[in-house]
Amino acid sequence: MPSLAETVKEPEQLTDFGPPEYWPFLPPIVQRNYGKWKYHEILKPGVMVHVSESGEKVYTVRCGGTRETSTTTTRLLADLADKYAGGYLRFTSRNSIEFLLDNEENIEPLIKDLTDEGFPVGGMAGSVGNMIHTQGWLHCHTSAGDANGVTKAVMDELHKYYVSDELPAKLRVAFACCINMCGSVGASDVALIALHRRPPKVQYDKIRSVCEIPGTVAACPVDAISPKPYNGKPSVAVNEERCVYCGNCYSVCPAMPIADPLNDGLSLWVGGKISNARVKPRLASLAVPWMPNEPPRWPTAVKAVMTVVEAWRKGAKRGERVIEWIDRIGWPNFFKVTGFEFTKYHIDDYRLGETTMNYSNYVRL
Amino acid sequence: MPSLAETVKEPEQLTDFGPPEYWPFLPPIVQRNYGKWKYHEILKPGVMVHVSESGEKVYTVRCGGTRETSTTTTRLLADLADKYAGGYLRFTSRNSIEFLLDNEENIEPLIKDLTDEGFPVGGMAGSVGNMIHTQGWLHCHTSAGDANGVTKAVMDELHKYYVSDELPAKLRVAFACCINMCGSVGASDVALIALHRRPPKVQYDKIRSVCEIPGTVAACPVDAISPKPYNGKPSVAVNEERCVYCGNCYSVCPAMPIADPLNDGLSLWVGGKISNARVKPRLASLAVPWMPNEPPRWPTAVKAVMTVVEAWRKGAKRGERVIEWIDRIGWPNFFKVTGFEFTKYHIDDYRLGETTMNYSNYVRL
Amino acid sequence: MSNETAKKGKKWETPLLDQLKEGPWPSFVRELERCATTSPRTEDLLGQLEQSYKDNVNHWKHGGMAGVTGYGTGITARFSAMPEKFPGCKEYHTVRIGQTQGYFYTSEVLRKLADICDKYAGGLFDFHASSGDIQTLGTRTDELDPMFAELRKIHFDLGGGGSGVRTPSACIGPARCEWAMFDTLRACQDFVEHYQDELHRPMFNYKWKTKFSGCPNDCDCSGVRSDLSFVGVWKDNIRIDQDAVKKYAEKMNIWEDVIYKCPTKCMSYDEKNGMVIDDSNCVKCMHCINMMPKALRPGVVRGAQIRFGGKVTMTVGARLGFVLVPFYDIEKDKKEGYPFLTELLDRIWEFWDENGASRERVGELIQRIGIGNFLEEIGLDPIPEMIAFPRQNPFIDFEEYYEEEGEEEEQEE
Amino acid sequence: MSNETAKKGKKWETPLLDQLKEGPWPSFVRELERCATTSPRTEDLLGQLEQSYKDNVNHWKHGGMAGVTGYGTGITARFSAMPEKFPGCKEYHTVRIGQTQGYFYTSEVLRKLADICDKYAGGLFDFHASSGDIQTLGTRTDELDPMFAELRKIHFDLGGGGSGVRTPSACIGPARCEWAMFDTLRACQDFVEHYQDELHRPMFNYKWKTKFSGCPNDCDCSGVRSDLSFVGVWKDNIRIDQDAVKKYAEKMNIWEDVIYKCPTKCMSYDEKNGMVIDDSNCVKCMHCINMMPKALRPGVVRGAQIRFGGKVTMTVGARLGFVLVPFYDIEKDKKEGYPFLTELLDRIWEFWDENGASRERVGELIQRIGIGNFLEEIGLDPIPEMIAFPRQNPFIDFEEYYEEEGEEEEQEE
Ligand code: SRM
Ligand code: SRM
Ligand code: SRM
Ligand code: SRM
Ligand code: SF4
Ligand code: SF4
Ligand code: SF4
Ligand code: SF4
Ligand code: SF4
Ligand code: SF4
Ligand code: SF4
Ligand code: SF4
Repeated sequence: MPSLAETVKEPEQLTDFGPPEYWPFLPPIVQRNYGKWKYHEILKPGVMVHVSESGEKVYTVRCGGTRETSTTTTRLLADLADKYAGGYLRFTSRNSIEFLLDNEENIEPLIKDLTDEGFPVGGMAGSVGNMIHTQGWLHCHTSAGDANGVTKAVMDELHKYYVSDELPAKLRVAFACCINMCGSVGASDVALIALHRRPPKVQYDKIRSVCEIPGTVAACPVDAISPKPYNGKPSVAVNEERCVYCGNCYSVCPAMPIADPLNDGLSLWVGGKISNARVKPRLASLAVPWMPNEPPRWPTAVKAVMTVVEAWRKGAKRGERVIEWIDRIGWPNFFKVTGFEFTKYHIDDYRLGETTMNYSNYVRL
Repeated sequence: MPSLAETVKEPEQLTDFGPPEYWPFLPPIVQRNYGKWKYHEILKPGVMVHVSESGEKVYTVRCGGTRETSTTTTRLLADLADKYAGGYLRFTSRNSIEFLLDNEENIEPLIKDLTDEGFPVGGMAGSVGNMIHTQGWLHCHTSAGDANGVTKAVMDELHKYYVSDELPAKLRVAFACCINMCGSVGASDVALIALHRRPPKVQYDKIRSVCEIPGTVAACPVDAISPKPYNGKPSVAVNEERCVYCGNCYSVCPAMPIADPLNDGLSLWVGGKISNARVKPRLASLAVPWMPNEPPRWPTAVKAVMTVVEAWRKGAKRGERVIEWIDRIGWPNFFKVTGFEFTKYHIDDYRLGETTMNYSNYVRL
Repeated sequence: MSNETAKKGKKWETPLLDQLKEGPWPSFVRELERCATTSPRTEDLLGQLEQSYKDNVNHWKHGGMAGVTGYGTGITARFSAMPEKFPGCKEYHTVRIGQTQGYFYTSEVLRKLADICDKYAGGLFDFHASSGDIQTLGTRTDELDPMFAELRKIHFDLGGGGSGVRTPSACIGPARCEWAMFDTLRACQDFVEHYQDELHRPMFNYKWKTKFSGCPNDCDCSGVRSDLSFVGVWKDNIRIDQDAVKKYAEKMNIWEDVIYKCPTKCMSYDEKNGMVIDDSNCVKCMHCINMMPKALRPGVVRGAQIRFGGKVTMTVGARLGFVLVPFYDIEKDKKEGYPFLTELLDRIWEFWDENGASRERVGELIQRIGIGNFLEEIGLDPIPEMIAFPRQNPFIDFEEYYEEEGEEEEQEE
Repeated sequence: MSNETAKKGKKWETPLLDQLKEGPWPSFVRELERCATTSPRTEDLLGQLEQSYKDNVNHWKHGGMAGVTGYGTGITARFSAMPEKFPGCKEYHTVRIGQTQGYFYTSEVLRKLADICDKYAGGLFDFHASSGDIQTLGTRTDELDPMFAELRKIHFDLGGGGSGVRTPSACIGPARCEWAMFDTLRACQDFVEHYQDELHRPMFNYKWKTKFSGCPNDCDCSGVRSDLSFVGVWKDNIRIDQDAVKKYAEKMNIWEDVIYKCPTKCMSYDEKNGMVIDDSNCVKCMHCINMMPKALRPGVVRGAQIRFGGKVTMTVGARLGFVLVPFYDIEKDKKEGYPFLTELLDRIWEFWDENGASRERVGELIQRIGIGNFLEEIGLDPIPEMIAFPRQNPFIDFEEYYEEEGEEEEQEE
């Protein structure tokens, strides 16, 4: 391992020097075989080997963690990297942690240490990846639910599918704490999204001083906000019939708070897909419009997630992602096997809604 | 055959008695086997047999004609019905003519007589059906081209595919003389639609007396019309940048004429489908945005139709309708093999246009 | 009256139209000429059409009014924009005559219609116009009532028009097709008889079209060209004649021609098991049955699917019909006098009447105000069969929210 | 400064959060507690979070400002709404630190980062935040400049934020993946170095995200989560090792698992001919290659596809990226200093600047004004690869029409 001094030098510019050059952070075996990989094989849950055209092999051990990582844990991971992986490690695009080993014999001891420290090893091939999530109540002012708590509760149930490799296909689960969707939820196999469902309450006394009225009016996607003086001063009125609780007005204007303990809740979405394999990328569709926020473990939402996962696991053919399974059995059957109620809210009535109807005689009877 | 007196009695009500009961018009063999047909077989171009569960067989001979039919020709068809089909005949939903024979031996003599009178026999299975068309210059005030003339010119070329059975699948061709599309063109395999492409000219002197201004303004799908006084009297102005030449303003207001000898022309559309077989019903897509009106035989438009038909005939696999062929080879190849130019006009920029983009990495390179 | 005597010489030179007498397909110009020999007005029509061929533009006036006494529809009034030059076209109206279901005629009735068309019109028919009507072309305003009196004698009534129920139509159905899952001709006839008033005295916001096809092949184009579409469908299993399947297997590649093309891939075939269909996943597309009519037949529990909201271009763009009722037991409803259908239509029309704008087809309206709201109003449950997939955006218009007791006080804390 | 000494006893009872320490998955509550032992502010964060768990609502104030001198972005300012009760959270800002490409680190640099995070923040990281940055949580406004000075020493710069270029990210690419069709890490690094100013001093209408995936498996989610997506792709034929195919054939059903699932059904397999692929119809979906990595390999003529306009919900609904450039020879462009890419972006950004509204992502803008017009402005030809199918409606906005000479006079005849 190169010393820190070698890898990162203090930049010459005071600002705008950009992230450190990545090359020195690549393990030497990666540097030697960069761009020369020939094929890979999954050896067992959480372990794979990549074989280079040069004949060299690199073994990857992957484990799950919490994305919110303490410095203590960071140092612990660093120690494991030193012990088994020449001082290198990486994170995946879904917040798992990977150790790249040039020595096959380090696999089992590393797995043992990781397991002892509580890190589940797995998350490859027919398994669930680590759950992508956002900030939630921990840090975000617009959140309609907590991210870390829901994620933990869901992953406790999905743990068994992370450490094994028995799902029909890859499973991507995600959480977003408001419809800004800071992450992958819009195209996840299964996603929970926290929603408001009560119109914002205009703070008439405050709005004039802290918000720009025309900008606030313009922020509403459904024209539910109109300028309306209050006690002779400029303010706005919200048409409650029209409001779809998106919170965009609050994003631009703090005097339109929308968070509400009784009405903020979680919605469930299914069938998103990012890869191009077999079928085109797709956005996820609504499965359950609203479930209550139930800290600390959100049992209703967790159960809903597991209902989908188990129905898919049992019903899907090998290799079928969630959306491929649903497309094969049809949405009516999806609602039948999951027991979720189909409501008018499932029928898209937004801008492009009419493109989502069944314009054919295709029905399973 | 029952006498006319038996089949149609003068109705008791003076109005609103509805169309005559159809039963007496059904040939006796049809009456006997109504709802009992078991299967059918295409025997040769334009001839098929339907076999009943009773064992009876009815032979259908189909021929093409002009939808605009003179009384002379009507009587001629009546004579043939008497001679070969017990005095019965029917028309198809695409304006072909069918004789239902209970006697197999009448098939060939009937075909001979039809052929002698200039009626092409065919139009079944892997052939082109009769072309559906509208009124055109013959009768409609909103027409942007002639229907009968274009149809005749196209069908002269397609005649060979009507009297044979060698196309990859059914081929449905249609014509509409304006975008009101009185007929099947929106979902045809190949369609020609006459279009305007010049904004309406407001007849300022006339508009106030013959049109309702607010209704005229509201008729425009792209908000190109606004109220604007002319010489102090109510009138409207047209935003030429916005106008998409749809003619809807003219439909509601005669003082907005839009027909224009230089700018009215024909557009070509492909890939519509009505049946549910294999793939869902689909609307046709734009292939050529504009070709000149070229009476009497519209060579450019006819050639464009034949370009598609021949490319499909050569490129399609057995059983592939036009859209299935295009879906398999991809739209880029469709434009390549037909030589049609792809322009910005092909990219949908209307209401739901954004749903028509390629949201994937699927490209043939 | 139009029983004028034919002129000897040709009144109009038609060098352009003459070129449309060439070629193998039957020529409409010949048809017009045939009419012209006995009908001077159609002779003028030929002249005016030739004029259009020269000028690249039609020569008709915009709209105009004409009708049969007692009817609000059925006539398309048409006045020439060049009446001096072509006096025969001055009034050249179209009469829409309701066709027989399935377009079946006897030679005798056709001759009778031809006589009327010669006497009161330009000797020219449309067999048939695009909604299904027989049309005659070339009647003058003052001939309309007498012409109708003649039509009435042979029990032919006027077709639809304007903002009302239009002439419905049906595929040939059980008359000659083994796949008719309900009696399309009877259903269409019952429908048109029931809605005579809505057909002949328009009172809707815009037109309403209805078409009946006996199976999902949709030979009557109902799913793409009508506001209300009936398409026959079965509920139980496809009936398989395994011996016949074997015979097909000898002449075609069952996997390539049939099975791979099944939209839900719910079939399989091998010599041992023969054809196996997972009917629970069959979406009734008809393909396999179309390919092997002797071996595969639709099931026997039959009804119709109701698709809804189809229409063409103006002004929001064309729409196909979407599934409103996945399985409608039309035979049962018929026996009881169609209570389900008529009540459904009452509710839909009431809703359209109350909420629709002028010249807004019902499909445009419900999309504008939301399918969910529409369903609530007409008393149908939202079901996933109606959609291709559930919404992909979170802009959900929940109708209610929870309130804490006495919370109003805090509101402006 | 945050190197406070740890409190002995527990400052806040957290009975609700404690329940999230149960269960097999690692617990973020334990992580927070680990931080809390050395960081009083994170101890208060625990307390405030417990409060949210009780109240069912977050306790942060709306927005607020804080930053590093010289930068317009990189910090998410966050102020507690209950600063009296939880003084440690009064200012609890997030620092976005640009990650290394591919998220590769040495243990040493991680320890150094940890030291800084303990000293100037709440001891809490996000590895990684959703756009790709490392985030530290819990810095106070007055600590931002000193913290940056420390980060600067180990060459870590701030990430993006606000209405500008956001921190781009890349899949692991050639570092460990056999399918990387271009050098994702290098491309991403070059990109972020080139656009430092656009990253750190926002001047756009709204955010701009860029992601790089080495192949259409899109492990970096570029097609669904970035305005500008690069996805590696090949142009020539899939390389087939027929012997290896045979071996796969022994353990899997090639027809069922591979061939039937090819989206264009352009493959076939039998023992005699082995695997045959009609590459002219291959849409590079990766499926067959994914299934048989030892037997099938992408071709060798490689580049990237540029997809464009992806983004999430607000306010028109989420959009995926569509194909803007079907094949971009990125290696060649790189060699020349990226003239194609940088000029393209200049034109796009100029266009966005001139035509876009505030908080309007570029994908929303171009849809609003029409893709065709957009393409004209940025100098790309419209090509059918960009669309799923051509328009199905006739509302074509032709840009010009023919005029007869001297026709103006007739206009109002
Ligand atoms: C490490 C990582 C890239 C990185 O830069 O960090 C990665 C690595 C690999 N991906 Fe991936 N993918 C990674 C995120 C993704 C994502 C993005 C995401 O999940 O957010 C996707 C898109 C998911 C989607 O479609 O919704 C993704 C879709 C794929 C696919 C396509 C799967 C499919 O059939 O739809 C493959 C191919 C396969 O697995 O057969 C694939 C294949 C692979 C291979 C086999 C590539 C290789 O030869 O090295 C790697 C190991 C796969 C495995 O985990 O089973 N990778 N892969 C990411 C690991 C995330 C994690 O911790 O779980
Ligand atoms: C006579 C007619 C019904 C009528 O009430 O008049 C009819 C009759 C039959 N149709 Fe049809 N179809 C008729 C219009 C249609 C239409 C509507 C149209 O063309 O405007 C369609 C939808 C076309 C489309 O999808 O765009 C139609 C789509 C079908 C199909 C599905 C074809 C497909 O694979 O997409 C079949 C099945 C088949 O042919 O295998 C079918 C099959 C049949 C069968 C075999 C049904 C039967 O067993 O009797 C009949 C003879 C077929 C033939 O002509 O090859 N018929 N058929 C119509 C003849 C029109 C004509 O003159 O050409
Ligand atoms: C005669 C006929 C065409 C033909 O040659 O066969 C016809 C002729 C006219 N149609 Fe039509 N339509 C005819 C079937 C159709 C069809 C096809 C169908 O019914 O299956 C359609 C498309 C289906 C639909 O309605 O969605 C059709 C869609 C229109 C429209 C557009 C309606 C819309 O909602 O966008 C108009 C415009 C209007 O109503 O103002 C229209 C308007 C007209 C008018 C009345 C012109 C006008 O601006 O008022 C045409 C009179 C022509 C003339 O002078 O003879 N016609 N019209 C068809 C009716 C005869 C019949 O009763 O059988
Ligand atoms: C930190 C991070 C979430 C996380 O926990 O990882 C984040 C956090 C916030 N995002 Fe985000 N976004 C983050 C990645 C994303 C992503 C994912 C991505 O970049 O791939 C998206 C969806 C992709 C996209 O942009 O289309 C995303 C879409 C939004 C939006 C909606 C943007 C839109 O066009 O609709 C907002 C709303 C806004 O900008 O006003 C938003 C706004 C915010 C704000 C700044 C809240 C606000 O109202 O201003 C959040 C601050 C949270 C906090 O207090 O800590 N964030 N945000 C991610 C950025 C860290 C990083 O630099 O790596
Ligand atoms: S999803 Fe919403 S609440 Fe969650 S971090 Fe992003 S902006 Fe904040
Ligand atoms: S929450 Fe959204 S829909 Fe409701 S008023 Fe605010 S911006 Fe409009
Ligand atoms: S398509 Fe247009 S021009 Fe032709 S008949 Fe119908 S309304 Fe008239
Ligand atoms: S032709 Fe159509 S787009 Fe043009 S002004 Fe008239 S209604 Fe509007
Ligand atoms: S729609 Fe079906 S039932 Fe009717 S004629 Fe066509 S194939 Fe037969
Ligand atoms: S009818 Fe269509 S969906 Fe049903 S089994 Fe046959 S091919 Fe498949
Ligand atoms: S996107 Fe492709 S190249 Fe990049 S890691 Fe995933 S599979 Fe490999
Ligand atoms: S990459 Fe995809 S499209 Fe190409 S041959 Fe393989 S499966 Fe078919």
